[in-house]
Amino acid sequence: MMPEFGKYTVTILGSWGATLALLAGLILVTLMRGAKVKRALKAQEERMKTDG
Amino acid sequence: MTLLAVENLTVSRGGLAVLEGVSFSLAAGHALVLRGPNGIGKTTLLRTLAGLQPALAGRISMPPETMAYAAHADGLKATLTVRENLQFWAAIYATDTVEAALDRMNLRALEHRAAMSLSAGQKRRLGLARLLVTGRPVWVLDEPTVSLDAASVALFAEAVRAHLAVGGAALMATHIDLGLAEAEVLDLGPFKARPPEAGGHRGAFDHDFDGAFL
Amino acid sequence: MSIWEYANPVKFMQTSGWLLPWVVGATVLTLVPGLVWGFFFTPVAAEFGATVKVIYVHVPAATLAINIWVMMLVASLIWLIRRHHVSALAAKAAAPIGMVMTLIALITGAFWGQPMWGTWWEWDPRLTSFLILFLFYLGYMALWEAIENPDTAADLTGVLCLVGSVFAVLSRYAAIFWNQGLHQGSTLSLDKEQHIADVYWQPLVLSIGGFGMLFVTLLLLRTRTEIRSRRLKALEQRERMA
Amino acid sequence: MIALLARDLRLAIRAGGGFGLGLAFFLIVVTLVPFGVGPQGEILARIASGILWLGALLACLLSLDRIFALDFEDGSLDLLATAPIPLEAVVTIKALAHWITTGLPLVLAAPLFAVLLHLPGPAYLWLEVSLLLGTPALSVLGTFGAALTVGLKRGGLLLSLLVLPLYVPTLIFGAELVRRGAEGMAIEVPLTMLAGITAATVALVPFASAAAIRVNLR
Repeated sequence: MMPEFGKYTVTILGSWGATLALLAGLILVTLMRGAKVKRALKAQEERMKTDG
Repeated sequence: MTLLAVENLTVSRGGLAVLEGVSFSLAAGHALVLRGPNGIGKTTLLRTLAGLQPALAGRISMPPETMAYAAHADGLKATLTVRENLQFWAAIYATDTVEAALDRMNLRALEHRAAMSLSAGQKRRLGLARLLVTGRPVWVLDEPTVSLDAASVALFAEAVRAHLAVGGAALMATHIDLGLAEAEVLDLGPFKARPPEAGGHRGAFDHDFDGAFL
Repeated sequence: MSIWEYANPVKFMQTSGWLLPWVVGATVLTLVPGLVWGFFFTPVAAEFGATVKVIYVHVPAATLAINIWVMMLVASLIWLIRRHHVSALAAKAAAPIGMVMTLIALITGAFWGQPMWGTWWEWDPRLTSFLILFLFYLGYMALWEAIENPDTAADLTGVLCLVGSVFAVLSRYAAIFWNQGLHQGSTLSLDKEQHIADVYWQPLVLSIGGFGMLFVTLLLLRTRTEIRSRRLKALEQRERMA
Repeated sequence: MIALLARDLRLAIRAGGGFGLGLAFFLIVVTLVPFGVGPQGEILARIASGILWLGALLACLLSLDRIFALDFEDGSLDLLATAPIPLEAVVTIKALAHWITTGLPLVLAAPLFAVLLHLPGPAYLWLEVSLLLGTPALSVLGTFGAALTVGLKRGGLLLSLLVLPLYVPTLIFGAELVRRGAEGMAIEVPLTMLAGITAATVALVPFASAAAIRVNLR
């Protein structure tokens, strides 16, 4: 199934690999920070509600 | 003659209202002392009056070019002499009163000293002399007597009195005694902004959130 | 019903929350086929050999890198003129995506340059411009991080974005002038669109669309996070004041 | 406004290092380059114009964070912002004072340093022209960066990160003007571009700087 790249294997796999890794990293960071902020905001709102 | 009138002013620090509904007026020959504990928003109010930050609500009416503002820091250049410091501000305000200011503030003997070699009291006198050379009638002073000893405070009070006597006015924020018995006092405590829950002003960002957040 | 209604954070949170699953779906439905098509099912070009497969990541990333900056410029202008917080936060949210896209364009460009020019890096005007754009992204993000007060940060980064945009364009022309004649015709991007046969062009369009949808998804997610973070800051501040 | 300029220049002289420090830094850069690339005259002659421009640019960068920082700390900036002169004029004067204390000495000293780098004869004229036309833009853009970072602790590094990309067009056209001038090639394009960028920068960027100061004082 894997296409044949000949002498360009490094070029193609390298650029695709780097791209996918960077995109995955960006998505991961986005989701993790999103979850963290969401949790923190919820905790803060709960606290302010109970405090008055 | 009213030099400065403030109506229903709301001022904010860091996007959050700190004082609201502040109203007062200041006439020529009068002094007004703003009192309140640290953090109540005295500095914020004065900076708003000086035009350094926008007011959230309310009105400030004042004829143009009437106010001279002095912050905690005197804005003096340590390496310039007393005279050079004053000459600079006189040039900026296009006035010609350096000599008079030196005499009035009793700085004649120090005029060629560098500002860095002055004592705290002398520096404050130089700061007041700076206000004199601006030629502006309304002095807005933030903690003018901080770090001054009793004698210097008395000297300060005298300088303010002299300014009032020639038709000036002074608005001062402080939490210590200024030795100006005749000055009116406005306690800022009652103007502390209500929290948004109690119907107080909400910050520009909070304003967009109605009630609970999602 | 005005478009500015969506500048209200609550309205934005509601709408974006409703929109998000659809946008994610659209991203998966364009990005995955686009990339799979480009990677597995495109023939080897006579001129470039198999390296033609790089364009399916390189070109979309490069296109986005520029367009995200333009979007940030528009968002900054809206903030500076109309004071809509969501706009400023969207610009903030977009910057890291733009930076990553620029980085992808640079890295894939280097991988492609290696067999084409025999070197990993060439001071080609286009590559140079992207390097400068990368620096602009870094500076913009660093300024956001450095300033405590969110409204001050929004104002200052907005002004920086404005001035930076002018100088980014100037740098682009300066770089072209600076290195003209040395590598003429050796650029690798969309200039050759018209020469690219449909068999390469169709998956490329799909990839660009996929990257674009990915940007929209990430932008929505990140803007929602920034709004929450801004709200959190406001609440903490209010608590301190009380 | 002349008073402001006079004050800033006087402060720079009294504080010491105002004029000298940038020049000394420039000299050090020029001295270190041959250690890095080797003493061969023909190599140095080829890169001289670039090194001189880069050295000028870095020397200029060195003193940027002081443009507003001192006035901010001692409260003068608040007072200047409430004074009856427009803040746009204040930042322009500040940039001018920075140029006189940093840019102008570099322009004057550059031919001396060029000797150290074997700059070819015909290039001297163009070196002077390019620096004279280009360094004002460096000061004005630096003032913008300083205005953005005025309230920040540890703003120095950030300032460099913000300002250096803005310097790219000026650097490219400035160095290119010297190189082309030295080789007797056509110089109209870099000359007009350099002058145009400086003119537009001096005319427009002060508005952005003043806006940034206002935001930072708020």
